[in-house]
Formats: sequence, C-alpha cells, structure tokens
Amino acid sequence: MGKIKVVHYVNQFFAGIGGEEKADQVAFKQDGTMPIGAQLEKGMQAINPDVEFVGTIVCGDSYFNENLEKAKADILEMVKSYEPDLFIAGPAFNAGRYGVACGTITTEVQEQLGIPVLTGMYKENPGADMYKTKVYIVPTKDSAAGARDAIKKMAPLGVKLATGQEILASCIDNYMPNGIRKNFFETKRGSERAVEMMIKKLAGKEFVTEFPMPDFDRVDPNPAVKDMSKARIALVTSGGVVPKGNPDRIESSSASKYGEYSIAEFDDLTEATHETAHGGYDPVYCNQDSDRVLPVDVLREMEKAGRIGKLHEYFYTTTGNGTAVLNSVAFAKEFSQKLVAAGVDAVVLTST
Amino acid sequence: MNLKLELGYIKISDIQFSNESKVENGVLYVNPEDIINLVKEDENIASCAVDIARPGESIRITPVKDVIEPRVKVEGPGEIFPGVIGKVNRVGEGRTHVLKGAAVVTTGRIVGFQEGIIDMVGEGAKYTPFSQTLNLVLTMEPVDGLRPHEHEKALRFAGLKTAVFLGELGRNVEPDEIETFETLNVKEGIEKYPDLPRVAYVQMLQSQGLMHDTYVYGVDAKRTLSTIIMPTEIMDGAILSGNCVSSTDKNTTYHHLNNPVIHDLFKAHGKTLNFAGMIITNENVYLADKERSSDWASKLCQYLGVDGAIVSQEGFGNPDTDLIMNAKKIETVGVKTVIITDEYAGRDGRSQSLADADPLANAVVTGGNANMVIHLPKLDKVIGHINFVDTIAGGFDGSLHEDGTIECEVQIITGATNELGFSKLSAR
Amino acid sequence: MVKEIERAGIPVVHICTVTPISMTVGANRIVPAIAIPHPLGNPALSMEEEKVIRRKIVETSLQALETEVDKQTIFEVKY
Amino acid sequence: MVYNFKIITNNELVFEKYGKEFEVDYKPGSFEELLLRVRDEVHNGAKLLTHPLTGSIKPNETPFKTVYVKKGKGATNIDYDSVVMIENAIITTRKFKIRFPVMPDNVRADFALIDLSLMESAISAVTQA
Repeated sequence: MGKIKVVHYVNQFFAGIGGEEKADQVAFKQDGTMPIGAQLEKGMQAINPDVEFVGTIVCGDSYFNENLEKAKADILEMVKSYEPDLFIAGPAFNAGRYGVACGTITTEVQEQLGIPVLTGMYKENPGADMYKTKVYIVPTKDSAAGARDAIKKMAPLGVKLATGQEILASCIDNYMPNGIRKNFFETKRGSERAVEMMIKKLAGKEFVTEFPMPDFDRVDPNPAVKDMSKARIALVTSGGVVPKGNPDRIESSSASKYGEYSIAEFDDLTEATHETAHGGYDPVYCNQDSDRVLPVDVLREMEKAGRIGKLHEYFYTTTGNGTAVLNSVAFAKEFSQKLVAAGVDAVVLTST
Repeated sequence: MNLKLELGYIKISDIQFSNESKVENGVLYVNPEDIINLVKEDENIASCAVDIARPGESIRITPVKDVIEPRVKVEGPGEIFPGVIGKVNRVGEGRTHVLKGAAVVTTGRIVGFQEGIIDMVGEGAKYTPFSQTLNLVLTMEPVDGLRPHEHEKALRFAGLKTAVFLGELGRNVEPDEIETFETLNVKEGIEKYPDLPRVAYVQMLQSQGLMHDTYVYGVDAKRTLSTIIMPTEIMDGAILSGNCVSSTDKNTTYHHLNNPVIHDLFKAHGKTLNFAGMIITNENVYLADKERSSDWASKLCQYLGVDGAIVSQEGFGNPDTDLIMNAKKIETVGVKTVIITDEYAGRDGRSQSLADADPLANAVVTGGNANMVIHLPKLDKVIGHINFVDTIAGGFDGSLHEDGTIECEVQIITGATNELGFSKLSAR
Repeated sequence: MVKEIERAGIPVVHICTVTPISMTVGANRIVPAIAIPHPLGNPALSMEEEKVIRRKIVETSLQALETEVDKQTIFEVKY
Repeated sequence: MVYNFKIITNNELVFEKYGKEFEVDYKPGSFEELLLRVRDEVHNGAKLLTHPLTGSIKPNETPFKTVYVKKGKGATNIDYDSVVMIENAIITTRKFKIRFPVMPDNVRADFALIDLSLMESAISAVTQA
C-alpha cells in the first residue's frame, strides 16, 4: 500500500503567524506540517506508518468567513493539488470562527472532492451543532491544553477514514453523535447498564444516556425588527402551499423535501395558481384560496402601503406537524442560509 | 411474612433422546414419546415433532412462538405457572429448581406471516440468547379449522406443559448452585437499609389483543389496573407470554422467568440500592387506558416513596407512547427514571428511533436498532414449518439469495433487541 | 423549523393553530391561528370578512416581530 | 344508540362486523392512506381514542389498520395530543419499506383478523365512554 497522503488545514494561530491581529491572513498552502500537524502525523504513524502529512493549508479565520466563496474555491484547489487520501481540519477546541471554518471546509471537501474528512472541536463550539451531522467531529477539550487528548482520539479515526475501514458507533470511534444510529455489542447487558445509570442519576452524578431525546433545547429570541417599513419579510410554511400541480411532488405529510417558489408576480394566491400538498378533504379550504395558509394578499398590500419594506421574492414550503420532525430541521438550516444571504430581516412562519 | 425464594440451578450440559426421561449427571434425557403423548392430550393438536438443537450445530429454528425454561417448585406454596398450568396459589417463596441451560422452544405458524428465527450458529446466533441454550424444539400442527385464537392457545399450553414436565425431572436432583432472593416488606426494607436509595421496577406488559397478550396468574393483562407484584413470583412463572409478534422485542416466557432487571436489581440490593418493589402495568390499545395505567403506575411509585424507578417496555410503536407517559408521570411525582427501549431507526439508522419523545426521559438504555440489516448464512437443517420456510425461501422480504444466504433485518431474530435489557446489543 | 430560523439570526413569528406544539418546537414569538386547514382564514365567512381577519392576524404577527421578547410569548389577536 | 365515536378503517372485516352497529368510515387503501384519512379527521377537530400504531406488527407488514376517533366539533378546536400522535405515527410508518408487495390471500385474511381482534379489545371501553 503506497503512502497515505493527508492534507491538514489550520488557522493563523496554529500556523504560528499570530492571533486575532493576523486573522485576515489569506489562504495559502505549504508543504510539510505545522507543530500541531506534526503531532497528529506522529499519532497516526504509530498506527499506520504509511501515513504522511504532505501539505498544510493555512487561512485566517476572518479571511475565511468574510470571503467565504473565494476562500472555499481556493482551498479546494490547494487540496486537489495534493490528491490526498484524507483531509483533516483543526482541532479548533473552543475557537468559534475557527470551528465554523473547519466544519465548512471539511463539508465542502467531502461534498465537492469526495475525499474522507475529519475535524475536531469542543462540543459547545458553534461549528459542532452546525456540522456534526455532516462530517465526523471528534469532541475535544475546550482549549489547546487538550491537544494530546484530541490527537489521541483523532489519530485512530483518521487512519480508519483514510484506509476506508468501517466506522462504528460514535462512542467506539470517538466522534460526536451524528444522528446515525449504529449497533454494537456492549460488555454488559442492558439491565445492568440501567441499574448503573440509575445509581449515578440518583447520586446526582453525570451519566450518558444511550439515546438522547430529540433536542427540546431553547434558542434565544433574536432582537426585534427596528424599522418594519424598511424590513424585508419572508414567508415560510409547513402547510405545504405549492404552485398548482405540486411540481416537485412534495409529500402530503412530513415531506422528505422542501419547495422554494417565487411569488414576485403574485398579489394574491388563487384556486388557479396555488394549492396545498396536503392530501384528503383537508386541502379544500387551502385549494380554494391559498392565502388562508400563506397570507400573500395581505402582505403585498402592506408592502404597497409601506407597512413593510419588501415581501421577499421566494417563500419556502414543506409539510409536517409532529414535534420531532427531523427532516424539517435540515431544510430550515439550509434555506435559512439563503434567507440570510438574501438579507431577509424577519420571517413569518405559518403552520397547519 | 417473609418472601424468600431459593433458586436451585441444575446445570444441564446436554440433551439426549432416550427411552426414559430423566436428569442424570447434568444430562437431560428425554423420551420423545413422553412429550408427544403429553402434547397430544389436547385434541386440537394433530401432530407434534420433537427435535434437539444444540449451540454450534448448523440448525435454524423458525418461526419461533415461545421459549420456556423448565422449572419446578420443590418447597413453598403453589406450582410453576400458577393459574395456568399450576393451580391458582401464591408463589414466590420456598425453593424452585431450574434446569439451567435447557429450554423448550415451540414453533408454530399461527398466522400467514410470522417472524422469529433462532440460528444455533453463524451471524444470527450472535443476536439471540437461545443460540446458547440446549433447545428441545416442538413443531406442532393444529387440527384443521382451528381459528388463530385457538391455535395460539393450544401452542402456548403445549410449551408450558412440556416445560413443567421437564422441570419435574429435576425435583429430586441436588442443584449445583443455589441463589437466594428475599423481598422485604416496605417497613422492613426501610429499617434494614435506612440510607440506601429505594428503587422500584416498573414493567410494562404487552397487552393489545390476539398474538399480543401477556398473562399474570392466568389473567389477561389488558383487563388489569397497574398493580404491585413480588419479584420472586415472576421467577415461579406468575407472568407468561402469549405474545407471538415482533420477535426482536417481545418477551418470551424464558425472558419473563429470567427477568434481567429483577436479577440485576437484586444483585445491587443491599449494596448500592434497596430494591423496594415491583409494579406491573399494561400497554393497551385504548388511549384512555394508557392514561389510567400510567397514572396508576406513577401513583404507586409515589405511594411506595421510592427514589427511582427503572421502566421497561415490550413491543413497537404503540408502547412508545405508554413508555413516555410512564416516564413523564413518574418523573413528575419526583421519582427519577431510567427507561429501557429499542429503536426502529431505519436501515440507514437515520430515522426517528421512537414514535414518541419527552425531555423528561433523559436517561435511556437501548437494545439497538431493530432495522439493521444482517446476512444469515445457509444452514444445514431447518426445524419449523415448511410452508413458512418456503416464505423465507420464497424471498418474502427476507430476501433469499441463490447461495441460500438470507439478507434481512435483525428484527426477525428472537430476542435481538429485547427491551428488558436481556442482551448486550446496543446503539449510539 | 422555527428554531433553526431563529438560530440563523432571523427573528421569526410562528402563526400556529395548536400553540402547545409551537411551544414544544421552540418558537419564541407565537400568534394563534384559526384552524389547521385554514390558519389565516375562515371559509364560513365572506371573502371580505376573511381578509379583515387575515389582516388582523398578520398585523399582530408584525407587531410580535417589532416587540422585544426574552422568552416564549403568545401574542393574542384582537378580533 | 347514537355513539360519539366513529371507526375509521381500511379493513373490510371491521366494516362487516361493526358496520351496522356503529358509524364505520370504511375505504380500502394502504396503511399510510388510512393514517392520512385519520389525520384529516384530527385536523378537523376529531380526538384519537385508540393509538394509530396499535399492534406490534409493523406498518409495512400488515396492510390493515383501524382507529377509533371521537367526533370533532370543527377545525377551530383541535386536540393537541391527537395532532402530535398522528403525525408521529405517519413519520414512523414512513420509515419502513413495504415488506409484502405481493401477499397471498390467506396471509391477508390473518392480518385482517388480527386488526379486528386488536380493535375488539377496545370496543367495550369505547362504548362505555
């Protein structure tokens, strides 16, 4: 088996260029490794001597986040130039922008180049929630003091990914649970584990549930809209309003996809132009007048009257009403980025 | 009142056919005629074949209806399976002998489709506890015209009677090992262990109708309100299974007799916790029953003044709602819970595992994802119902490849993701 | 869905018939709707009357977006 | 006697047995189509009386399902628990690949009988409510 080539991505700090003041460092590549990369390489070589860190890509956290498209494109080219078997970013520990950059670039490399990727960060790092269901993220301590621990966990998973071995359950291969349930055999039977968990819970000690309930955590409310007369308002609905004929076949409940449709030239939704993907006699009301689910008529009037600045051209639609609606979480993550990019100031979400 | 029960384990190292049924030097000798005559006392059973399946032999048993462990009461009131085979009498005290390592397996295709596979070797053997037991397998055909209700009842009784018959063979055999279990009453318990946390076990019993029933002292669980039962009564067969579907997470009578939560709570009893008692509650079809049963179970936890409760469920879909109701209500009365379940997270593991959820259920033990795909090897011998074997053979979803191997979901293996925590399979 | 939009930094008002669902899925600004099949309308009324109700619901929703909140808040519509 | 509940089913056996005595909304169709019909009733104010996922036989195995609902008072007052329960049931049903696209009649008949028996166990409770 030839060399197992690895490319490593670090920010300005871990490249020894500097701290915040150097965060605008433009992305560049350089053969060989940075100190943190050398430790990672040594850790992986201890498991598989064929591993070699052929190149390091350095990019300032500010430069990356402020020139997202360009940085991504340039870095993809740099990665491609090495033709690596594995792309590692970080570990970012608790550095927020670095963590988000690691998550973004690894997802990009995985999706665009099909190269196995790995990163690591603290579980509270914003990048963790954003990307743990997309790429493997090793949970690390919250500061660089946890480097040895991070490397001890990233090295074996890195070798497995680079050599195409089967990735087992999250608690075995040390990555953040990513929502994909994988079976394995415990050393103790379930009832014994239940008794141990009960004793810890009663003693107020920390325990790890084997199946986390869908998150019911809260998200802090955003500040109010300051000047509604200048605000761009977007409509989103889980009521399944779609153009007549449901062109994208959105299913009638808990849809597996969402729709993005323009209402630019509509002042009113009518029986001829729109309907709902919901099946059954249920849709009669919405099919007659989809404004009953998506209030385009009223918002258009308010736009003309100057009550709101602009009714955003696109609305986003899906179906589903259960509390634990997994798919719609992924949809919302995706189209929210589009709403942010389009400068939307607030969203009116209607659901049936 | 002192509820002490000794279980005398008679270690069985092999089963062999012979002309005399007896237990001698750890070998269970069985005269098949004894079994066939016993079973055919019930005129509803037209034919009965008896086979032996030992761990490591290239044998597949399917479809499995129930698995029962041979036991016999040698001291104390009552008999095994009170109210069903034994007379109605209080059990759970004295001494009971167990033919440890042996099991009676009944196969019976009651409805057109039925899962339940025990492979004694190969990939499938990893997922069922019954690949490690010495199995006496009964393959029975009913008389014609038997309705499914009657067919299920006939097979259930045949299995229980056979297990009692074999248990009887161990009555006068000196056990290799004795394990003692004692349930103190509430007052004694508190006095003896004043500073140990008190923990109850809340067991949910499958109780929805044909093919889904559980019997407590012979009473159909769906007609009961949640109640208290002594853990040692379970060891004498107070609870037994009429449940024939969802082989991966149904409790066989063997599971009930050897309820792992009871055994592991007894192991911790007096050391790290005080096993204060056991509550049984059902999983009915009617939603108002669910509210009533979970209200009642949480009320009993509150009344017993326990600090914690381990809750186990049985089955798929509908019981998830009962499980979450029980967990939520027990936590709400200030009792901390740990729940045991399994998951249906789809073949790719990406789907929503349970059909219900609540933030209060924050301590969960899982028996694994029942949708996971596995590959069963071709085995030399199949014990069971030929026409069912054809359906597997004919590639009903358990798609059969030309080389005789089967690609299927782990959910068709008996006991694979058991929700009492009987097995070591899990998921993350 | 509502949580992900909020998490992306965009204030969001959730017009929902079953407010307990809205609370469970984590909405911070909630406006009760009329009914599941027709959250912002009532077929029993004339088109014009329906529009009056719809305008009131949308106006309440805009006010919700213009109001600072620190926890889950339901904005009742004054019909 | 007029009852305040009705039976929604795709199981002919249930219709034959209960059709005269109770209001049975029977229409043949798949397991999921039946759940969608129940969802529409719930969206119109009906309250679930039995769980949509009764029985441990999986939604992709048995073609039959019967659900009891208490008649609703229109779409303006919805039963919260019923909405969540039926939507979660649909999500759960969607997880499974249909297992027996081709099913022999004897197997179909057995499934119909099991579905009927599951519902029999609830009929006495429902009629007392």
